[in-house]
Amino acid sequence: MQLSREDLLTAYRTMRTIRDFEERLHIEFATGEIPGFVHLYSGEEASAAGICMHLTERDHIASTHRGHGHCIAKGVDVMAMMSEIYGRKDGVCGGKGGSMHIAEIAKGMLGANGIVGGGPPLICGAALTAKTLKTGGVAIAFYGDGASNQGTTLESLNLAKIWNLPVIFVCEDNGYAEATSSSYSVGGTQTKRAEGFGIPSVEVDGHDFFAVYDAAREAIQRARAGGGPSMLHVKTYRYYGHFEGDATTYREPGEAEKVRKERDCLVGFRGKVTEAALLENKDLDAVDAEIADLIERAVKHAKAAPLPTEEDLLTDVYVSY
Amino acid sequence: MQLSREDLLTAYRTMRTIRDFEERLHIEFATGEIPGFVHLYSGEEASAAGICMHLTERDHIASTHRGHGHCIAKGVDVMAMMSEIYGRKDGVCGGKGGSMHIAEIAKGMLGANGIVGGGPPLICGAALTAKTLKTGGVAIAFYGDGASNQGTTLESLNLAKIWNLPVIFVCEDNGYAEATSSSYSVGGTQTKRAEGFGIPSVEVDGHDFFAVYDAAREAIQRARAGGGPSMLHVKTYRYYGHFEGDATTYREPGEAEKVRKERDCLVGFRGKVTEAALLENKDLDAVDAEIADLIERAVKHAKAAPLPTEEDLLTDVYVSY
Amino acid sequence: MSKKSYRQAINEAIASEMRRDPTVIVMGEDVAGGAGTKGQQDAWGGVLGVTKGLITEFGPERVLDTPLSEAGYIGAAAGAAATGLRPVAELMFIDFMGVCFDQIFNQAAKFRYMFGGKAVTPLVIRAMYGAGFRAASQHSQCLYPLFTHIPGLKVVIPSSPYEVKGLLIQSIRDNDPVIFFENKVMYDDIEEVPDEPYTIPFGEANLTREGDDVTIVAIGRMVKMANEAADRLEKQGITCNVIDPRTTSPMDFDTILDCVADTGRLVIVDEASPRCNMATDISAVVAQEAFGALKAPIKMVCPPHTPVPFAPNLEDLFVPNADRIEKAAKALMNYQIKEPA
Amino acid sequence: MSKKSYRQAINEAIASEMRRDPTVIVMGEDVAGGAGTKGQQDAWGGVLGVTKGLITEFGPERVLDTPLSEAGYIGAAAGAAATGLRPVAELMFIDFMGVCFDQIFNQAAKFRYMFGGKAVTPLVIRAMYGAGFRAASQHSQCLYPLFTHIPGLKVVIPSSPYEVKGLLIQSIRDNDPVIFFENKVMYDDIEEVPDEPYTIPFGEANLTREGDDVTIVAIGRMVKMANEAADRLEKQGITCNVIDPRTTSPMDFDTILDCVADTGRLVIVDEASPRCNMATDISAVVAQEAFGALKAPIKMVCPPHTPVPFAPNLEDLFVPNADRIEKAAKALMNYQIKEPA
Ligand SMILES: Cc1ncc(C[n+]2csc(CCOP(=O)(O)OP(=O)(O)O)c2C)c(N)n1
Ligand SMILES: Cc1ncc(C[n+]2csc(CCOP(=O)(O)OP(=O)(O)O)c2C)c(N)n1
Ligand SMILES: [Mg+2]
Ligand SMILES: [Mg+2]
Repeated sequence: MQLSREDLLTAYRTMRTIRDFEERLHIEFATGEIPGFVHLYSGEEASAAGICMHLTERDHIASTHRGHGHCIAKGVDVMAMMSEIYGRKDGVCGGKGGSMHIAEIAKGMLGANGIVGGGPPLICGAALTAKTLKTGGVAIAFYGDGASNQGTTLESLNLAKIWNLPVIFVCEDNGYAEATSSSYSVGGTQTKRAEGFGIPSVEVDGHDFFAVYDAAREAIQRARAGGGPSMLHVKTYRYYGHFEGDATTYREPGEAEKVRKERDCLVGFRGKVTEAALLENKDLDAVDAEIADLIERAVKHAKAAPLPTEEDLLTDVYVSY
Repeated sequence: MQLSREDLLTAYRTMRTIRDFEERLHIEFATGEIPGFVHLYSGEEASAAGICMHLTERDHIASTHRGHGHCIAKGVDVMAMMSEIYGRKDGVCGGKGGSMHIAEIAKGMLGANGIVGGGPPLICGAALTAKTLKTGGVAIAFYGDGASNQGTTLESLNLAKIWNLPVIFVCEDNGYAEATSSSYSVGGTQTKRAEGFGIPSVEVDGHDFFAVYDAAREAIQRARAGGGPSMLHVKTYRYYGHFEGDATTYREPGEAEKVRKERDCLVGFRGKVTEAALLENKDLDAVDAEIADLIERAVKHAKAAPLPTEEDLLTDVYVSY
Repeated sequence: MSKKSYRQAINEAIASEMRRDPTVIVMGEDVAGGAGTKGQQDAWGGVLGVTKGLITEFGPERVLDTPLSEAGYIGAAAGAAATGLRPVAELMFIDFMGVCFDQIFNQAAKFRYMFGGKAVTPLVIRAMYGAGFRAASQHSQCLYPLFTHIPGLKVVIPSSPYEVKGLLIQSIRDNDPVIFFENKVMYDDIEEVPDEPYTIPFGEANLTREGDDVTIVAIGRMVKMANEAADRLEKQGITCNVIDPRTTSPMDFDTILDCVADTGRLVIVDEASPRCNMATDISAVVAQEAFGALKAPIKMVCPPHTPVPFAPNLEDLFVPNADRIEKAAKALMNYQIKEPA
Repeated sequence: MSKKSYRQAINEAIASEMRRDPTVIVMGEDVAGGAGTKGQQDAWGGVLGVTKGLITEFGPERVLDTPLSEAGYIGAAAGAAATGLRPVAELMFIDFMGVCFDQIFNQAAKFRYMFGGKAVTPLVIRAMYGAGFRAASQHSQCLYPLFTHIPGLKVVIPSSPYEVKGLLIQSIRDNDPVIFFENKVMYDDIEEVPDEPYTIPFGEANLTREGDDVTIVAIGRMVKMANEAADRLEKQGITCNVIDPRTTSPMDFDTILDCVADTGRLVIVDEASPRCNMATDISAVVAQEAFGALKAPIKMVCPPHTPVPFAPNLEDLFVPNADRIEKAAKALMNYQIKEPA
């Protein structure tokens, strides 16, 4: 833990923002006002936060259908995200993308993705840009345990290796792909797969911000120094269903509640930093209040914001046509 | 070596047939009479022969663009193959497939394939049929070092593992994918990749019929006994270019000649079996003569055989339409 | 006979064929759900519950949850079909075809031709298609024109619960690879559906209503929209044929040409992107084969050439509707042939 | 200005853009060749030698040989394009699109729309298409209708050495994803091609010849066939417009409609499979927009609905040719409008 007080507050703020954003969406979705598919990241916050803490705007990330957390950690505006999820014109994608396609390339966020395994090839491209133009940037592919079985993901491991690209593959293994256990769908292990392609890999406790942060630092430093790709197998858990509306009957009763109680990343973080006297409870409480207010404003704003107009249907297909 | 005299002659006959078939095509192609792309298997014979010796018609193989050797080893009629390569109506595919699509499903030969990596998913399907219908059959996916980087191949390793399918993945690594060295294109190693998916694997000298034969026996026995997939990394070499017409300037001068001289599978086989007094040179010479005659007849026949007729253009698209 | 949903009709079709033929198997992502978990097995029955209960009746050897590897398992379904099984593979959303298209169009579709007529590949791929679910650009496409383009594939697009049962049973019994399109906003549609198995043959269009003035051809869910428009037009004294082709490959052009010979006016309604879609396909055949019968231009009612937008109001503007069909038909009624200069 | 092959014209186009703009890179399987070997580097320059010499001039950092992983590297090209490079990625044969289509049609094509206009993806994918090479079913397809169907993609099909250079330079400078179709049997075609760089704008058809009787629209290599047919027809007193649309997305429908307004007769020649192809696409727009001008049915000259056969005599029967075009045009000249009953 060589993090400054400011860093620690930033880390906590990121995780808290993600958590509150998702918990609120969980409630709002139930009212029927939010259109489409929504996949919540609650429970996995330490992964996005611990990794993106090392990044700046010259670095790129590619995300998944479960993308809100990565977006927030990479600095996409929370108000504009919320508007997007409500399909509003002032959403970060003008209301045309929605939850599954939130993106902001200028911030280095190459998009959530409705196609599982869609991100890893794209992130190899971002890494190639960084390498070719010598920007010093790195590129992070977030993907799930399910996505680890997609050919696109596996090809990307090899591509990044043989081109020696500054990519970090972050397998966020929350134990499930939809209603299927990773114990069923994943032959072998994530770390051995990476090693099969000659890529150094490590398993990380995804409930522990500091574990993720440390593992990411090493991998990102290696990538920035020209040492090529790495892979982190982040063991984590999603508190809610695959998407909102999923009854999660494939879980043991009480399973999610148990993880939430015993291994929550926010609780764990608070415990560690207050015990070590790095921060006080009141510092963290202040962040909580700040974020509660932000999310409240974001939802209010999004609900009241205007929809896109009829002309918007036809714009943004091409730069020119 | 627990092979009977008969078995040894069969093994030699298979390798000799493949060799002569390919060497003759090399000559015939140069005359311009053979249409399309032709990829020769000369040099790799021990792989197809050593593996297919263990198979019967209930077992399936999926092959590649470099498929003649696998076809012959799996028992497809040599006359009908030659006719196919000349585009004749009495070709094994009626002249509609050609070299890249030779197939005979009734013989368990699911096709050469113009799409690199096309075969492994298909062979998982053949294995699933065997498992579901309890035929006792196994299924072999032949694929190259280049194909080992295709997502389809990698997904198939996982699929076969988690469904516990009777598949043997045979990576025929001849050192090149077109003009690209496998040392450039393959991150990690083939055996470690398989292990990454939890699949037992072994590296085998593909110039040595007996090494291939023994490794295949073990893997096939395991598969037949319900032990799931295995992978063999067969190190081999192609004597000719990627396709006929390739000047192979990406090789060191003399490279192919050296392998042919020092590690040829037919020469090696002859040496071993005669030294061990299992067969005499004259037994093998008799096979040579027999095959020389067969290939001569096949080419003569193919050249004289009629082309498909105009109506053939429109048939065989659907069973019914 | 009783009222059944589109969803239930599909489920019954698969179940009855699995009972009849032990070589029929089902596979896909979470077609059962719960594999390897400590919770409920058959937890999902597919993402929208369509295959629920099958694993309970037929067991995990015939109802296979797959890893998230469409190229792998769709290819495996093709290989299984060519070697003795009759797989019904689910590709969840047709939008995912981009990761496994090769196994469909270069492998399964071409086996028979490439192998000189020696292959038989009784493969069914079920997939959801269409807009209206607020599922945005990567989960709302139609894409059936891409499959219709490919020789060797059959393409089925059922427009109601009755249709979906008969066409799916036919698909499973068929000996060629079939791509079966289910409209995701129609799963709760309800109509009378026989309990017993029945088949609807491929390549025979359904003339869902007859009229004298305009022929409307509509695809999938658009059949409902077309009939709604025809209702309205009838009140204005304009009567329509409404044709549901049922299958776009094979396509029953004869019925369309016959109807156009009678009405001389044709509107085609297609929810797919407008370039090289079914509307252009049908229009072109009519313009070639029934030109002499045409009294007016052929009108196409399609979405714009854009991805499917997320915002609900934009998505509603995107999808063709009864208004636009009505307007197109009326425009044809008002068309005056000008003498060429 | 000097005589150059289609192959050389492509090579020059890429080289000149690489000189002009350091963000232009090339990638693909063996676009150089020899990677990791002990022999010659730049051993291939692509499977038919089109990119030969580029690595020598621009080095391995800008000319990247790829592993056999199309989804991986085409996706990487899309990601690189969205982050500041201008990749020219080679997909060898367009037939291989089935393993990487997702990265093209769901990713690159939709970035801009899904991301609310904030993405710019200057990606070029070059690929060989077409029959006539005796390369059989999986190496001979056209498939451009599939790409034309997808909003967000541009589709370019150059018909000669002059065209290919100007259109490729335009493609590389263009800010949208472009699928660039090269006809594999045209690489040795030769004509006058300027040495200096020049561009040909998208969406402007080339009226390769003018006439009064019949308008022929032809795609890619079919432009040559159409002009051959027009030569023959001219000797018989029938004069033709022959239109090369150059790009099918955007498509210059205006030029086609103008020509049809003049001639009243239209033949469309398309080498792609006949269902939902460019012939149907063009026909449908004309039947909708220029119906009043038509004096006869719209004729489509296309291959049959079959995979491409291997046997040379069958393949020659498969591909449209000047004979069939000539016959179609004459049929239109002889067409008599019958009074509708
Ligand atoms: C190519 C593709 N196949 C299937 C789906 C449907 N789908 C969406 S999310 C998902 C499960 C993903 O699991 P995982 O990668 O573990 O991510 P998680 O949802 O657990 O975050 C599936 C199957 C899809 N969107 N894209
Ligand atoms: C999907 C796909 N990509 C590219 C090609 C072109 N191609 C044909 S063979 C080949 C190299 C294959 O290398 P490998 O798998 O090692 O087999 P080998 O030729 O050495 O037997 C390539 C790139 C193809 N046919 N299919
Ligand atoms: Mg997961
Ligand atoms: Mg090889």
